[in-house]
Amino acid sequence: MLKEMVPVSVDNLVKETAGLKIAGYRFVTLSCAAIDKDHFDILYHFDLGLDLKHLRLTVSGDTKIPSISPVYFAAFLVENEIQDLFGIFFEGLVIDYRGTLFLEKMIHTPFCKYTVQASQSKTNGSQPLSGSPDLKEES
Amino acid sequence: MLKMTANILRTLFSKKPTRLYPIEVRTPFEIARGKLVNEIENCNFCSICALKCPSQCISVDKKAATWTCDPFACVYCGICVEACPFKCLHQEQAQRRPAYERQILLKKGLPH
Amino acid sequence: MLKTVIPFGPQHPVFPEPIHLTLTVEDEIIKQALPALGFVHRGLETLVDKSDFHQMVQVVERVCGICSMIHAMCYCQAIEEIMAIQVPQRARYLRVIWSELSRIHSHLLWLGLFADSFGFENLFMQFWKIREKVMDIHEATTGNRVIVSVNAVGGVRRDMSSEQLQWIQSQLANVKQEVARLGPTLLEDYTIKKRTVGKGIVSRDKAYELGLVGPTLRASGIAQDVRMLGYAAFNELDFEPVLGTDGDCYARSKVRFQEVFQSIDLIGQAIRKIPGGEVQVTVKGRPEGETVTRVEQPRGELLYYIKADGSKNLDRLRIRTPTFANIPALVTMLPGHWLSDVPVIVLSIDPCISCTER
Amino acid sequence: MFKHSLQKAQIKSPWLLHYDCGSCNGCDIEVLACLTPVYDIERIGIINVGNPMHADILLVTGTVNPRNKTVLLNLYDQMPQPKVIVAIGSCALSGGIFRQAYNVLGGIDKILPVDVYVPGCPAKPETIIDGVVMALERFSQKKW
Repeated sequence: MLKEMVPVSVDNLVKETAGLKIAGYRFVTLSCAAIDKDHFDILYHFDLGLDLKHLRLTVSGDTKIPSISPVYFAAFLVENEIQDLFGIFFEGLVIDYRGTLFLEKMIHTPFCKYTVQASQSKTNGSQPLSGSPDLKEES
Repeated sequence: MLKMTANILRTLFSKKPTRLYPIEVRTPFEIARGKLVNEIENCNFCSICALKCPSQCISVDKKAATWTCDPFACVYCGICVEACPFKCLHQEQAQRRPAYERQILLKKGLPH
Repeated sequence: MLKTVIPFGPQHPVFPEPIHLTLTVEDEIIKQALPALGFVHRGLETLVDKSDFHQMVQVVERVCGICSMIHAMCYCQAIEEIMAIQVPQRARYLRVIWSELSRIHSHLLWLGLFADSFGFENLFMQFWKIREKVMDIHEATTGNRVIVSVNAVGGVRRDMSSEQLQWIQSQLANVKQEVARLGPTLLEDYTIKKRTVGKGIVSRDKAYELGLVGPTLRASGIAQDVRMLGYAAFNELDFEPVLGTDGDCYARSKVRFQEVFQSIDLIGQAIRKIPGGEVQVTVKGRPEGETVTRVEQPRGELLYYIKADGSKNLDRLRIRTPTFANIPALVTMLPGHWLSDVPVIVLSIDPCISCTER
Repeated sequence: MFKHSLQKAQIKSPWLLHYDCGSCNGCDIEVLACLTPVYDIERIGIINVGNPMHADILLVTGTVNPRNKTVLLNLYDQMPQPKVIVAIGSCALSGGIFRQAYNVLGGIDKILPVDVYVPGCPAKPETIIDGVVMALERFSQKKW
């Protein structure tokens, strides 16, 4: 099934990705899947000459994950998407839409089927989701 | 624009590609997937079509012997036609015509 | 100089789809561009909870109407990989033929829209006129014009007779001739070059770093084509990725223009080599496991991540579409250009918003 | 008298506005195909415009979601009276295959009064032309 799967943790995630970038890997995308009520699997896919390499990060829902968008700029879009749809927050995003990339603020974490009912009343301790996307800095 | 001139002249003197639709109606292709029809006499109300339909637009009531389809939710995929064990469902070649009101297809057969 | 923020879209005459850009301009020169999405977001990935894995084929076909065949093919290949199904050889070849047909129709559609974006309406009409021939092939062989609905887990749902294959070949010879006639206009015309050469340049290194895909990447000179992986029957066909060098709008239109001929050639090869036999195998059991599948869409690399837990509904379906990967290019490409170049540059990545937002 | 001839002229040459409300592009390319040489609805006087203030007929494709609902309402409000709405494709009629997705509110008729329903997934250009012609009949009955 999935060859070359490397488990990573929140601490060494950015270091690993930076290493892959130096090794010449191309960023493909992130996939997120809910395992249970508050645990998520995040897969980072990278590509080198049509061979895929995956990093697997398993986190609980309230962990703030360091963003890899300072390393691979293209990751900002998909990290914003996961922030929107799963309610997992990323720290240090280059462009942060604050959960308004796809959705208005009314629906929260619709892709996590375990919490979609529960979170309609409470907001999972998240930041207020309002306003236009804010820009950190131009580089 | 000069490079286009040869093309423009060719188009000007060649046959018109336009299909004059309301005046001339093209014969549809043999396997064109169009309007869904149920020959209710052969229907056994087994509800396989209702289960297989990706759009969930068919509902079957075995007791009352009714077969209902929301033609406005049908996606013309032909899955139900292939799945039907009694071959009572088939698709016509022409598509459904536009309408002013919502429609619902309700067919009543004899209870088995 | 005064900074002005201009909203661009979502309803705009040039784009058939709602795309919204927030442009910060300084005296007609763009300083910053920020895309806003969500106008087409349906959340169809969550439909895996409601539809079983066979019904999802029809749902993923409707991620995008233009490349629906390829979406369904990618999904079916992923399920077949998880369930270890051997697809008949004839079905693999038929998949190649239909997917290349949809590539031709998508590229012709884009070439037309691109011509329209710089105001060359005659060229737009010409390309769309040729495209109708491909649509007729779709309708004659599958029954539908746009969303062809031929894929199923375990093969394809329609077969082609040898007369049909011959007819396709003669039709495509006709298409090839007519497209070739438009070549000099598209590639050598002074006015078109003026609008496209040097606009929206992405350098080779930048393109690789941003993770761009498809013709946008190949126009920058990187030979990355997922068809080289040899899925379906591509391992038995002979082709080379089309490359550009400059990475500007002109190079991107040239790559797509040449890919039309490449696809016609691939279909010709497939028709010559197609074996006989079955086109579909019956599927029993339920998928369990996870996999990542990639195919080459007209717009670039399409990735499906599927996680199945052995029930009739999948656990998670994730679709990464090519436009989603190409949007970061827009953010870096637009600054420094005139406001009036925005439609040309945005269209040059061939945006498909319904793909992006799903 | 003047009004009457104006109305007659408008029916002979209606102007269209097309808005993609979250469709899969299938119906949109079929609407565009109507404008191109093979179907060419300009031969019967129909012109596609980009400005809602110029338009008489609104063609809508796709499902409604909370974000594009406001855009659709804006466009509708900007169109001058009388106006007709033509919903194209299964998604616009009822939500189609996406009815159960979480970000789909349903068909266009939940938001705006739809005058003509054009079925199909995607609707064929022939059906779209039929739908527009039916919309014109409705258009001639509307009050000025």
